[in-house]
Amino acid sequence: MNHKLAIDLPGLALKNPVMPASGCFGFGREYSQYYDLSRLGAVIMKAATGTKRLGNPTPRVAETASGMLNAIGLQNPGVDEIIRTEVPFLASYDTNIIANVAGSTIEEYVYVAKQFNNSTDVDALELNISCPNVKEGGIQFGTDAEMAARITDKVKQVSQKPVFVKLSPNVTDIVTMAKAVEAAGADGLSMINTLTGMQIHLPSRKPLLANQTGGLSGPAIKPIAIRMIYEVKQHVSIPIIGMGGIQTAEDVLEFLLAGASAVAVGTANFQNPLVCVEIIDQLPKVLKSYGFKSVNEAIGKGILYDKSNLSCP
Amino acid sequence: MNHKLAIDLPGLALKNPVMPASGCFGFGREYSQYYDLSRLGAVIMKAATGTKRLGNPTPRVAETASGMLNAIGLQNPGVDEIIRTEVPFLASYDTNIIANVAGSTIEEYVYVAKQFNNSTDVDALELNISCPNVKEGGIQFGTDAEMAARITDKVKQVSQKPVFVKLSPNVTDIVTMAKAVEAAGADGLSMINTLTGMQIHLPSRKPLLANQTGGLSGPAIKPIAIRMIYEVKQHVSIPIIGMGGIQTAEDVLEFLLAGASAVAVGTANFQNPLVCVEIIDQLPKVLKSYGFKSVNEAIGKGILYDKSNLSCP
Amino acid sequence: MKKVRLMHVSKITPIATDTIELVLNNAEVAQLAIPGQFLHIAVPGHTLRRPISIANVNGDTVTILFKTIGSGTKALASINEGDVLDVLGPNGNGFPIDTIKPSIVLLIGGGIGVPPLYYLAKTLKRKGCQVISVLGFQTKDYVFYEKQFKAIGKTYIVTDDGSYGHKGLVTDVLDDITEPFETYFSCGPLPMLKAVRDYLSVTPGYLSLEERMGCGIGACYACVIPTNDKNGYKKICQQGPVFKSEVVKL
Amino acid sequence: MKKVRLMHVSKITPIATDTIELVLNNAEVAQLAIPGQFLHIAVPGHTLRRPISIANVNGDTVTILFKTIGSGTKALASINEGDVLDVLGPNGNGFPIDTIKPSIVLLIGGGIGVPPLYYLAKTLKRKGCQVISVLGFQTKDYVFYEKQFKAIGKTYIVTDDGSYGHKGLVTDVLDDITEPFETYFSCGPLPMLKAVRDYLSVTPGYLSLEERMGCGIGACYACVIPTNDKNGYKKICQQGPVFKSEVVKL
Ligand SMILES: Cc1cc2nc3c(=O)[nH]c(=O)nc-3n(C[C@H](O)[C@H](O)[C@H](O)COP(=O)(O)OP(=O)(O)OC[C@H]3O[C@@H](n4cnc5c(N)ncnc54)[C@H](O)[C@@H]3O)c2cc1C
Ligand SMILES: Cc1cc2nc3c(=O)[nH]c(=O)nc-3n(C[C@H](O)[C@H](O)[C@H](O)COP(=O)(O)OP(=O)(O)OC[C@H]3O[C@@H](n4cnc5c(N)ncnc54)[C@H](O)[C@@H]3O)c2cc1C
Ligand SMILES: Cc1cc2nc3c(=O)[nH]c(=O)nc-3n(C[C@H](O)[C@H](O)[C@H](O)COP(=O)(O)O)c2cc1C
Ligand SMILES: Cc1cc2nc3c(=O)[nH]c(=O)nc-3n(C[C@H](O)[C@H](O)[C@H](O)COP(=O)(O)O)c2cc1C
Ligand code: FES
Ligand code: FES
Repeated sequence: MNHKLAIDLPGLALKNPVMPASGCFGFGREYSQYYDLSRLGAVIMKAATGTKRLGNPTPRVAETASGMLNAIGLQNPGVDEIIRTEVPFLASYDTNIIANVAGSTIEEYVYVAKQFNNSTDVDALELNISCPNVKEGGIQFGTDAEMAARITDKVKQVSQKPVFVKLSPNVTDIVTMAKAVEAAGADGLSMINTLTGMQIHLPSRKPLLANQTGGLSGPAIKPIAIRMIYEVKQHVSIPIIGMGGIQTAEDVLEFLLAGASAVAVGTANFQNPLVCVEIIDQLPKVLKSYGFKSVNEAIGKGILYDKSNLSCP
Repeated sequence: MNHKLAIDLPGLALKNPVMPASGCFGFGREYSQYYDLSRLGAVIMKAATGTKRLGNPTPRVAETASGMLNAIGLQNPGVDEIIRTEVPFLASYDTNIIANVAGSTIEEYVYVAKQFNNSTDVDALELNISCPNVKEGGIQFGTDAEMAARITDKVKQVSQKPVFVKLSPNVTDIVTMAKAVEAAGADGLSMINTLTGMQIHLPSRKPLLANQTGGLSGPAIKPIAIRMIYEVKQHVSIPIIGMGGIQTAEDVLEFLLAGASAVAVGTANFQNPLVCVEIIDQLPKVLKSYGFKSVNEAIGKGILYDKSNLSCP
Repeated sequence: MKKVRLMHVSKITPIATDTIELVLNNAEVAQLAIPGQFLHIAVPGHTLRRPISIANVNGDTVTILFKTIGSGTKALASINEGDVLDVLGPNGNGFPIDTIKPSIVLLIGGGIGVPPLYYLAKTLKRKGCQVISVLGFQTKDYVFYEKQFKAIGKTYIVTDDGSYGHKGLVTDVLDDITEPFETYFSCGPLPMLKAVRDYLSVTPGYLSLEERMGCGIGACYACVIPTNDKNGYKKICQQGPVFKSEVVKL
Repeated sequence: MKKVRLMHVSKITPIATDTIELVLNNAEVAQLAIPGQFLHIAVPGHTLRRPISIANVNGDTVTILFKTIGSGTKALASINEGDVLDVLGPNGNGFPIDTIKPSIVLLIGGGIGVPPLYYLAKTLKRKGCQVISVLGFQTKDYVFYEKQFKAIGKTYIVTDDGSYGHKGLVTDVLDDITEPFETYFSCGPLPMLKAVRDYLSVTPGYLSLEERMGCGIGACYACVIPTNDKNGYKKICQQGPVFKSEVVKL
């Protein structure tokens, strides 16, 4: 193990800060055919809901400039089936397992969290309050500070596992959201989820995604992710798992400098199934070439607490 | 004049729906060396404030994946100087002049609007309540519905010219913002302005822009612009000038289908100074190839008012 | 372990309007490929890979055919011989050739659904099947691989406008086929697949489906198709693109 | 009317570590170019153009030199002879060669600030000036155009680490220059320009500045530099990149 890369998050001793992002890696089976999942700091599983969901009609993805839209709609076999068949598979690897918790009602979130809490193989929860593709519940939880705090609190009550709340970038004020869930007991933050976008298919004159709107991810959104992490880091003391457009070890360093303590890689897996391990392999060299001895040393180092140079005459 | 391309907006009889976006075209002088500005539907001038501003420290721009960040900081010679030296220059062309109105206080906005109202050469105002680079005023006006309505109302009181309110995408609920300014008397909307983003410069470990954050523009944000226009169009009856990442005549058609009545082109001018006229030249062919007889016919045609297919099981 | 594979472009041939044939070199891919599988091809400057069917295998080379319809296939059309493509694959489950006994089989292809049927036709013929093909194209200018299919067996060409071969839809010529085929295989646009399935409702058949893809390997759930089994869906990239006709809800 | 211009890449030469020389063909650009002006070059896959100085003009060709420091210049480094570059330019105001009388002049360049000084040196020599050059580089491996400058006049090479020529900063050798130069011209990194200006505070001088650019033609106000005049700023792309040393606030 490369100690330079190791990083401790609440409940998680990560051998390196790199994990695949929720929904972009299924439950790991497919990518396990490309490399040994034990290489990863952690795996964040695809969102789980209380019962099986079939998701949205297709088309569910579209390509955009330096990004993509998705509207999968939380398709998953349900938390109990995931615990029965998927968690044991991932547990056979020497990595951490983070369960992404979703639902349409607070009760559903609490149920899913409770079930994962009973699974000894799950190391932490990622509370997905921000899925823009869930019409009833998710979108409101993720864009209203009070609701976000409430659901965080309820989930914390049933979970001994650390809870990372995944924030939506589709808000006016990300700092308020972050502070609200921190005050409600969140052990960490995950940010950012996708930005709501749309593409219109010219020949059919209709939104290309059957769901009309979808979540924008990929390098296109990286500047927004960096900005939000940078802002939030200055106002909360819980650690941040950063994500949004990461493709290279240099990108990882940018997220660390902005204030993330670990990172998740989503869309880039579709371009290069080996991207996570390639980043892990490159990271020591990149840290060194920019003068850092470890991941830990780089966290938040990009933040200028002195803002005296900010003028707008 | 190509009647297929003509479109009437409040106070503006546009020969075509294409105009350069505010801040990306200065006051037209530089681009007038590349083509005859009379080709344009209109020119939206760079933001004007009550008095001269020197803007932010440099660096002011950065490149991002399929986009760019800018933090110019509203540098401009002040409304009176603009009316004295820039408006007459633009007035020598056969095009419409839209003045972009900015400020840090409501009083400043009102002053600028009043001055432009007295200039017979200015055809309409674009109320820039959304500049994310102005710390004190802009950002709050643009992200708070009540403030946005108030400033719209005040400006309408002093302006006989039609007022297009330029909305910020950095909000949780764009529809509420749009409805608020419509109710306050806006004659039209301009959307979207830039999304707030940031880039960190690895060698210096600091935000690359001296202003730390900047506005993200270019193709990266197009899906967000399309989504917001699509949503807003279903809830307001005033026309929308659409912008955000437009590079081609096909992009223009996508904005029309989403609900825009005209479009502005920003960042793309930097890549290709001729982009506006090239789009205007291509537009008739593109409209035709997708089965439209005119710009007018395409507006809002991408909107599915029937949402029965939206399920999330 | 699976790999990201590099394939050298050894030959580029425009073979019909907007249709390009690429011969790619990679011995491993050639050895693994089964008719009906696809390559998930990285296109420079594009976020998502593009799925393209394997149209033929010859020694160490794999042939693909694609139609330039959007920015990805246009970019792909501008590569040069000697360039290298970054691909995942062969991906998906192909046609169930191992289960097919020597018999009369019917292949029905439409447009850019024709390519995978060529490698299938070759393979089935080698297995002792009598192959009858019905190939539909928009117009005469879009027709390709006619000779190749005719070398394998009886082949009907159909064009939408009758500018070449029979006029109409592929289903219009099915009545003319008097041979007692036992199985059919079809690939093409969704409306065609539906029509074929309804027309040949009593014959065992296999359909190869298309859907917009993200990962192309089964991880992202972009490419699902509703199914009649208890699971309720299948992933086209992983469990398809070929399905028994009665399994999927079109 | 100004135009977007296409320039054929007729020769590519790596001339020092990470440093590439391109010879570009376009008679119009060659005819218009003044020392100190730049080309604003479109780089495929990049939102913003890259400003690169004109380093030389020969008949119908224009030479540029650039250092591969980031993704744009790396992409530019991978073009091939025969390719075409899409450029705006010549942009900006160059050095005020028309106002310079035959006299002794000093040129001070640092790193990638050296290229524009070469075309300037050639032009001033042709005007009858005696040209003395001080050129600073990181190390020996980064040195370029030494011969070319020496062919024009006395030339001092300085490297940061002393691996070639004098060791130290360009300002360290200025005392060695005994010739009574009347004007200086400098281009290089900002700290160097400041040092040079302070060192030569009594000599009339011209500085060529760099700043991150958007439009490159004066429309976006990205590239301003504070000035001591009443306007308070100037745009480097349009009113520069060359300024009289006392005008700009560094
Ligand atoms: C299993 C499979 C096999 C295929 N085999 C072939 C083949 O052999 N030859 C061929 O020409 N085409 C084939 N296609 C269709 C081919 O993938 C699309 O034509 C191609 O992706 C279009 O890309 P584009 O960038 O030109 O179009 P754009 O419309 O610009 O593409 C935008 C996005 O939509 C996706 N997309 C567009 N059309 C389709 C489509 N019909 N199916 C799936 N995704 C689509 C693209 O992959 C891309 O992600 C196959 C598709 C699948 C799923
Ligand atoms: C008037 C002028 C003349 C120049 N002449 C030369 C020359 O002759 N040879 C040469 O090698 N370089 C020259 N430069 C610097 C050159 O423009 C940058 O090195 C180049 O843009 C870096 O691009 P990149 O994509 O490799 O770097 P990145 O850092 O990846 O670029 C990101 C963005 O920052 C901008 N940028 C980065 N560094 C600079 C810089 N120093 N100045 C301005 N913009 C920068 C880029 O243009 C791009 O927009 C000149 C700059 C200016 C302003
Ligand atoms: C196809 C797809 C599916 C996703 N599904 C989920 C999900 O189930 N739960 C979740 O919290 N985030 C989900 N996301 C968001 C990602 O986890 C991540 O936050 C986002 O994509 C930004 O990272 P990226 O730019 O690296 O992809 C999904 C993203 C994509 C592209
Ligand atoms: C360099 C730059 C300066 C801008 N200045 C202004 C401005 O002064 N006023 C304003 O309302 N919008 C300003 N904008 C926003 C644009 O008008 C436009 O809304 C935005 O860039 C999205 O369009 P685009 O993607 O085509 O650039 C500026 C954008 C850029 C890139
Ligand atoms: S494309 Fe990702 S599951 Fe099929
Ligand atoms: S780069 Fe736009 S004004 Fe100089």
